[in-house]
Amino acid sequence: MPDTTQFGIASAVLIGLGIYGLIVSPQPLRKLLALNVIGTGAFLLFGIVARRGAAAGFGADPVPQALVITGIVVAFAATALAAALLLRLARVAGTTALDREAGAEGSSGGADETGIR
Amino acid sequence: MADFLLIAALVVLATMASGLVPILRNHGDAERMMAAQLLGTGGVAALLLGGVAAGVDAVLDVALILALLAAFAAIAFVKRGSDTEMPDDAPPADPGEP
Amino acid sequence: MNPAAFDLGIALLVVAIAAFVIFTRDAYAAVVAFVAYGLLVSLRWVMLHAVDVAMTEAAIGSGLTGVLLLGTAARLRDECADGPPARTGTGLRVVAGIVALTVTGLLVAAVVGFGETAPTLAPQAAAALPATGLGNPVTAVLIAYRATDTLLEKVVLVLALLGIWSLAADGAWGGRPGRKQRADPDGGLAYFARRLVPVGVLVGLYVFWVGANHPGGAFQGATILAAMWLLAMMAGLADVPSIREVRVRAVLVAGAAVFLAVGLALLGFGDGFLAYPPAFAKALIVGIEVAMTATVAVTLVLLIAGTPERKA
Amino acid sequence: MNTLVTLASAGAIAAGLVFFVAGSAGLLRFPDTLTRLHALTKADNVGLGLIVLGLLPQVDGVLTGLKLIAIWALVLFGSAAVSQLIARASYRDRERR
Repeated sequence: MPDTTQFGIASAVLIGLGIYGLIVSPQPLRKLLALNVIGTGAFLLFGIVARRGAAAGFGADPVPQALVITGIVVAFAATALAAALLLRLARVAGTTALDREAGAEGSSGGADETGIR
Repeated sequence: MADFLLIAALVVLATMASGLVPILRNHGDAERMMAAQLLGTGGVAALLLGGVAAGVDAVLDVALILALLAAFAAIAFVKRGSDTEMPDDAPPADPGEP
Repeated sequence: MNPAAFDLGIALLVVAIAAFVIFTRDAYAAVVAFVAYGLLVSLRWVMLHAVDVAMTEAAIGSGLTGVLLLGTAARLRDECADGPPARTGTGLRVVAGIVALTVTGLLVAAVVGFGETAPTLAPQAAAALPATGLGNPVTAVLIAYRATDTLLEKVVLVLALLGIWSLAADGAWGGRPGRKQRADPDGGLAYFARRLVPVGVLVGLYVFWVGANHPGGAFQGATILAAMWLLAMMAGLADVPSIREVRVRAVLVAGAAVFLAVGLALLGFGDGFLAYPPAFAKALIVGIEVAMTATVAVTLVLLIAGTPERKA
Repeated sequence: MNTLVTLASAGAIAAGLVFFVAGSAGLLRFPDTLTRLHALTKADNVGLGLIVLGLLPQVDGVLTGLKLIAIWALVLFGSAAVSQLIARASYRDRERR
């Protein structure tokens, strides 16, 4: 059985970074990126389980691999849906700042320009 | 020989990483577009070296996909970063835009 | 120098770029870095001997997700006047840091504490492989052993697309998604697209076809086909189809429909839902995969194209 | 494998690495977008070509070798087109300022 501890620790760190970004970052687009970082970290953990299960002449257990392939495609679909929601929000509200007051505070000229549109 | 190939792959990765630093730090869209270019070429090289060293033949197909998709991503970078796309009935872009 | 040192090098690079994606102030730079991140992650999948996943990650995780988010970032920059984001309070940062560290710590403990023997389904997958007529165990899992997952995933893709379409303004329903692409038909981009698209389509079909016996398959092939269609659109050689077009809608449901039809036929006349009889297994699987490739390719293109915005 | 072939192969790969390093050095040191673009697209593609050349004797089968060359050709064609488009975009950027 190959040693995959290093892979596992790196994946755990990726998930941690993603969680931090998901909570802290003020822009929804950045939260979406953070969510994708968490996703790849979780997929890599599956990959480690697959690699540990190498047997019968296969370099890795095919079942987790297939699950990850399905997962990557579904994660992409979810990201696309979130991106479309974000663009719609921007069109309707003129801003994507989640905290309206904080958003207005951050940009003095922002409110005027939104009014024109 | 496999050792040599892996070291070579690491060197390519290191040059890729050091090339990425100025691209990400410099502002300006043309600058950013180079990232896809750098990563495409460097990624293909690292993949080929690492794959041949590990004896994984199918890695060539991964490199093939990467070469195609890097070109595709680079085109998308160029399109998004410049004014070649506009809403159907929008006025031309404001020349005073910074 | 051994492979472990190489793996460690990539691991450090992946973590460093992920940190940049999370911590940089500039949203556009974060998206660019995310493309780089996806590429390195796909390198990592090669080192984990999961070449099928490496292909999917290179094509979808890095390529298509990058293009999608890049487009979103560019349009947000154009369309809304958000100033520089407000700084998050220190309290929230501390709490987020504690949560992130706790999760990471627990995961590290779990990984380090893995037992001596690993659970594996590889021997079972290998034993059943001859009955499917396939040589690639991952494709066998996707289309035969756990076919229901893949069938339901097709449904999820269509649902996500319906969600995106339903965001259309009243006047734009039934129209074409996204903005119109303008490009000089005699320019460099159009020339490039005319030369590259045929090559790319060939590569896509090749990746799909070798998927039966070697790494590759329907998802990877379909992603390449989708990328080539998007390239033709960006070069102004093709336009996004109207969402009202019947042919497009037929292809969108073809994957799930063929899958379901085969499953129900086998339930009625065979051994059970999607229990392929060994004599026809390969033919049925290839038939399902062809329909699936078409569906996935068209769905991916429309997912990126986005909400309908203009008249057909 | 023949020792001479191995040496030639290693030599080609090492030469390829030199071009990659030179390309990145150019990216770090050159003053403006166009010169940096020139360093990146030219040097890296020669580097990849040399690496492919070095790897050719180490893969089995003529078809695999041809695939290696096809990958290089694809990257080369992509870079040629993309670098032209990037250069034009940067030129337009500068005129607008």
